[in-house]
Amino acid sequence: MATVPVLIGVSILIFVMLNIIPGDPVAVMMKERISPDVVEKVKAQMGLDDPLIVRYFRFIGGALRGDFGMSYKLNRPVSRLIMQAFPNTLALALAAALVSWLIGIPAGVLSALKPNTIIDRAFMGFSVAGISMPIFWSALLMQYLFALKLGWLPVSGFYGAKYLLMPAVALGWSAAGTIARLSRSSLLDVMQKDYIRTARAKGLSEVRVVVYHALKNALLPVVTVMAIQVASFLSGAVITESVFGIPGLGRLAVDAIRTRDMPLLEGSVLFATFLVVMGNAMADILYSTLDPRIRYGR
Amino acid sequence: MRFSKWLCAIGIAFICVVYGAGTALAQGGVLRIPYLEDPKTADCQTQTISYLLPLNCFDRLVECITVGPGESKIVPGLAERWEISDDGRVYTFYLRKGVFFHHGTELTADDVVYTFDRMLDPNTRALNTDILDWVEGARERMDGKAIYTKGLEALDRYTVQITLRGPYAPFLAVMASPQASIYNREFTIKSGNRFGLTPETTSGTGPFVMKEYVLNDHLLLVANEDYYRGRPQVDEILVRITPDPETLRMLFEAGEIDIFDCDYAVSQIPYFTNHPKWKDYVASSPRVGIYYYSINQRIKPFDDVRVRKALQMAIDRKLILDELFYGKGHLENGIMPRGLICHNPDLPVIEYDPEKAKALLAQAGYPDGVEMEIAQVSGARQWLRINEVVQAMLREAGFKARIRQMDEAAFYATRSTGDLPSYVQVWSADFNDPDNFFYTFFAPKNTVARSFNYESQEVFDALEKGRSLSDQGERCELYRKLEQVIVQRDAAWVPLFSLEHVYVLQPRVKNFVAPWNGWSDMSYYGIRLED
Amino acid sequence: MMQKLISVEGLAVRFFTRKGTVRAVDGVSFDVDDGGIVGLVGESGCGKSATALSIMGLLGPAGETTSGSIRFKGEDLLRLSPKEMRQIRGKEISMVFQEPMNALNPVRSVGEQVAEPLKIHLGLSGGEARLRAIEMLEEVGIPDAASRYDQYPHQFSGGMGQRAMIAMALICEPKLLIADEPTTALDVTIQAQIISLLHSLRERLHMAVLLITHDFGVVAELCDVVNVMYAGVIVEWGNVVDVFDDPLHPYTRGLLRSMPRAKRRQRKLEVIGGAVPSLIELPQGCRFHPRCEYVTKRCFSEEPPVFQLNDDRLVRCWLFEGRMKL
Amino acid sequence: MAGKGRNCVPRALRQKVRAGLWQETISRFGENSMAMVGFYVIAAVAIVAIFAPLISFHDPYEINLRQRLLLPSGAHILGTDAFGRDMLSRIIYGARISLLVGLIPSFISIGIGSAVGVTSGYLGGKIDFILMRVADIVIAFPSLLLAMVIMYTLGAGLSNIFIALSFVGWAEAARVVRSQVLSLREQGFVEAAKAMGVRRRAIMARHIFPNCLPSLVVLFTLKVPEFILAEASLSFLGVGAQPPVPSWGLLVSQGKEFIFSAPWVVAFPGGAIFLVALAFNFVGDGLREALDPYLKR
Repeated sequence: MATVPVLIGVSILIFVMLNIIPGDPVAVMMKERISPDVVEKVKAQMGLDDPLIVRYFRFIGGALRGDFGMSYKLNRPVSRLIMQAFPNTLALALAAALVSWLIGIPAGVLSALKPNTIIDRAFMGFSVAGISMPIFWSALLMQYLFALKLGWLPVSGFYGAKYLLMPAVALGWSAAGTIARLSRSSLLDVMQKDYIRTARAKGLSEVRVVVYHALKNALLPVVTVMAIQVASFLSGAVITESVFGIPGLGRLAVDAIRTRDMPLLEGSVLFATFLVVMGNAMADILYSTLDPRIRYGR
Repeated sequence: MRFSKWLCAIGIAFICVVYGAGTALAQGGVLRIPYLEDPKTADCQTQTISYLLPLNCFDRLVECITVGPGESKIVPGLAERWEISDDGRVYTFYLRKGVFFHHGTELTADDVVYTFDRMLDPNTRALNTDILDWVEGARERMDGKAIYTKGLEALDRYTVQITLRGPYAPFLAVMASPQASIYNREFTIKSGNRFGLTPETTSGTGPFVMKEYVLNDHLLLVANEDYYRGRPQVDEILVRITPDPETLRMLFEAGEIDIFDCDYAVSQIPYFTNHPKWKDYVASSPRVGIYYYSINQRIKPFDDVRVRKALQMAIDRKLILDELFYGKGHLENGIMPRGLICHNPDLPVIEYDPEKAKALLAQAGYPDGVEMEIAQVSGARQWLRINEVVQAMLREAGFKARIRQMDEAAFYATRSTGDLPSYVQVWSADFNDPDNFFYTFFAPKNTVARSFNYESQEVFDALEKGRSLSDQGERCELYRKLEQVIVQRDAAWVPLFSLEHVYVLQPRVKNFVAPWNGWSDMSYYGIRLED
Repeated sequence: MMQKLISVEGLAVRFFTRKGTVRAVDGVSFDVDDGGIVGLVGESGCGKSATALSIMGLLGPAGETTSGSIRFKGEDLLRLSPKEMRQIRGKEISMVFQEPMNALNPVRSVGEQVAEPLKIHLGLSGGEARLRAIEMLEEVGIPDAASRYDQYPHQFSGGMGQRAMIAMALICEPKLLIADEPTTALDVTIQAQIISLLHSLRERLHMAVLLITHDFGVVAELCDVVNVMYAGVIVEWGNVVDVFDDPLHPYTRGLLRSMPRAKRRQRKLEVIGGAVPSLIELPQGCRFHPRCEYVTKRCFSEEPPVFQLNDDRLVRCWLFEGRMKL
Repeated sequence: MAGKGRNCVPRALRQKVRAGLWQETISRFGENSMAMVGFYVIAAVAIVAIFAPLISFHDPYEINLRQRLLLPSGAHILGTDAFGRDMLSRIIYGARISLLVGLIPSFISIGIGSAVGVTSGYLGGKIDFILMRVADIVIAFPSLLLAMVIMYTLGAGLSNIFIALSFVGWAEAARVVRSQVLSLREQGFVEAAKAMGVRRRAIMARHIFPNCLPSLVVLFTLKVPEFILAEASLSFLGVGAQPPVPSWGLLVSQGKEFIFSAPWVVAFPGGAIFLVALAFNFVGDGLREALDPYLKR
């Protein structure tokens, strides 16, 4: 992915769309207590009356210097808002990724080792179930069961590891199916390879064959997906963050759309996009460190 | 194995982040309050949405307190007494001595002058300048033509005098509204544009001091030991921000928060009132607020009074009140709801009569009915619920209504240009005066900005007159007449009902008094916790 | 007379596929003597590899050895538990595969893979195994073995890869090496090197070799005895020299004629017409009859039995009915 | 002569392969019990959706405030919702909406995606670069946010959901197709067609695109549940289908308020989404497996 054109494209896309959408950041700030005089005055003071192009270049000019401006509504510097929200989203994303790997990889591996058996169906079924539920629904059910009925976990909030468990499962499970599918088909593939036969011909136990000879090969493509997946969790955890009250990037971005908060939306989406791009780059790096064929060139 | 090293690294990073992310929450004398949307700032001049922080961290010159269900009274606040000149233009407030801001300096008259001047200063970008519109020189100050406000003057260290450009009867009530909270000059200037955003840059005189503020997560307020009315009963208030109402509900059921506002789940009132665990802990109070449907006279055929009258008659308000709100409220036939001074209980009742509505439509030239739109903020279920039912009712009376959901920003933007079709809303009193209702909806610019487009010089004149009268009886007379003109004669507004505000409390919460006007935000000064 | 190291009797292997049951090996018997080199020759798809995999117990989930016995040092391999079988694989019997590049794990270093059998079979520590593996790599002719130990398969050439495979197979000094087309994927010059390497290693380690190939040339250079296999059965067995000089079975003749020879100047390389039959639906009668030049009426209906011509010559063809010496 | 021969053989071969492809795929698919269960579930839901007016006893839009939140009973098998509307009828009619929400955007996005992918992959050069950068932008943009922004721009409503989801979904299909085209481009039959002087557009449409079909079929099947869930998420955020339209996503997000007092109001539509999404996922996985040999070619 060419980073710069993509980021510029995204920034233009947001800008154009925000200007097509009907809506007024000051009006929505005031909601019911709106006063027409005040709206006019404040908009003029905020420079919202300037032509589109002027506003875009004002924004981009600042962004290039690392200054995304002030959020209209929150009246705080966008960069600080993002840096405050980012660690929370990162924690959620990593935890969710961990969950999706913990569910997806073993499920995929076990399924691949016993293809077309009950074990295969059960494990794949369980991981695919996660991508078959709306997150807010599974979250609601989990909150009801584990927080309210059983009292094992807190309902929501973000004050430590146990608070992270349910959101991580809700989000991670929703991605486990993809990981499981990929691990399964990848491992099935690898198990057909000649070198697996070689390994068996050496008299290795099946466990050693799988663990030492098959898994690393099979998980290489999974690793690539994993890095991209973390990046997409970072940007896509909108609903999980809302339901579990996590002050993260997703909520920031959604609020920004709702309130037509251009600087904040540009800032948060560009940041998220940047993460996705970095996720891709990370995946490449990871892949090449893990795969000697690429590491040492051909 | 390099691969497992990677996994290890990720795992460790994850654990670090998790433990670093927050501190454990203290329990004890902590009142735990849920909040759906972050208040954004404690500075009530620059926001119009949340009164939580102004009501708990700041004080006003005078306070409007709840003296009974839905009843209020204006009492001394930071001003221990005040005088109003005979012509109703000059207000002199005598400040209490020895009131200190949280950061330690004493409140003086200069702070009051500064506070209101700051509001009018265009650089503040204040959103609540309306309340000071009547102060002499306010407009010049707002337009940047003056660098001070002529009508604001500190006579001495503890006396402040506010001069209005004409008599404005509701002014005292306005001074009790949260927007009129008093700031400290020195501290506020020093905090600059970060005032109200962090604990370090927030200082008022109120019963609670802001101690922690994590945006979109929580706020921690601690008791102000030196509060001039005495230390509050609880040690701390923890405000937990949770944007999902069901999550909030579960937090309450799991005992993690103390007060549940049934506005978040109106449908659950019977559940709570019948539940053995909660039924004894349901508090409710009337709310000085009115639910209404707007009518946009710019949109045909609503320029025809017969069509508007038909619309008034086409909604079975009783059924909605009984079924959707479990009868917890009263039908209203005017603009001034129960609890507002000058409320008129003897207004003619608007009867539900779909047949008559049809006849009226036919009379107006629409025998086959009328197409219309009902706008609402998308996903706002309290409105959706009413709209879906009303949509079905209107169909019986010949109105083919389509519900148009718009997101908030589009909704308010469209409304402010006067182009929004009918919508249902509630207006709760900011201060106990009819002006807060009539002027808001029917003043020349406001009637456009709220998409009524009810252009009646008669009404405009009466509104101005009402503001300047000082005799309460005379004012009430005027507003009651005006109400009849608007609702009964011109059918410019469809009154629905006023509702009770229902709260459910954890058993440990004592001394809970629902605020007179039915706001969700309230001062928690008087609440006590028993464990 | 040398002792029999492994004796395969009436071996039958089936693969169960979507299209039907493949009778890949259909009653094969042969022996390998201690220290001997036996060739198993035939076109691809005739069941050679299935025979080898059956011996190794590596047929995979779709394949099954349905009857017969494989006696190795007097023990029937088919009756061993998976665990016992694992102790034989790589230690007593090793196998070298066709394409070294595919048969080596691309993400593990070559040295690790070579040393692995030492660790699991002989319980050597990492350091010991490494030293031993480097020695072995040197022995198979990999220059600078110590530094190449840590290289990955893609850094090896095909020939070097095959040497490494051989090193890996022989590192525990097995009694039997099964070499499945060990030279097919390699250049001609490299082929020769590998063949001579196998030759010399066999001498030194005194092991037996079962060489599976479609290339009579390789057989001629390496083997003592040859089995010609066609469509799941052995059609001719004999001393390499005898078979070469006087091929009996029409299939063997066809194979030999299709082989380029340096010795005599050949006018034209011939090919055997037709293709190996589907092992799912075998032809009635003799399996070779649809392609046979000498086909008789009998060949259509009756499957020929094995005719023994002399002590060390067997053939499965009706042509030799009369010449039976038994 | 050579040209003629080269052209004839691969074409015949190719068609043979394709005729066998679907037959064999169906038979492999039939052996996968999970996939078959999924298939039957989808078929049943589709039938219910098509014959909704014949099946449901009640008008799904009829409000009856006197019969709110009734427990499941003989009269209302799945109970009634907060407006006294029959839940079963709403779920039955909702099946129509939800299937459409799944199928139409999948169809459009894959249609656009494969057009872009084939063009981009086959033509290469500047066009490829530009199209792929556009796809990058769409992929890098957080998808739910993108859908939200589009919904806000266009306004709420079912047809706008189709547009928004299609817009979000096409880029992935484009990438999948492009990478396949890149490898197909080098293959014999394409070379042969080129040598024969077949026009570029015809090569793309008749020779390259059909070979991408197996992976597109799988992608399609897996996109359907994704979009059904996406609609639910949009409804949760308040920009999904318009009430009173009974889309399942809307039913769940409106019903979740009643999880304590009337759990059936949220459980049944949520279960319906789960079941159908799971069914599509199983079918997709089953297809992927059945098509495996063709996907890997």
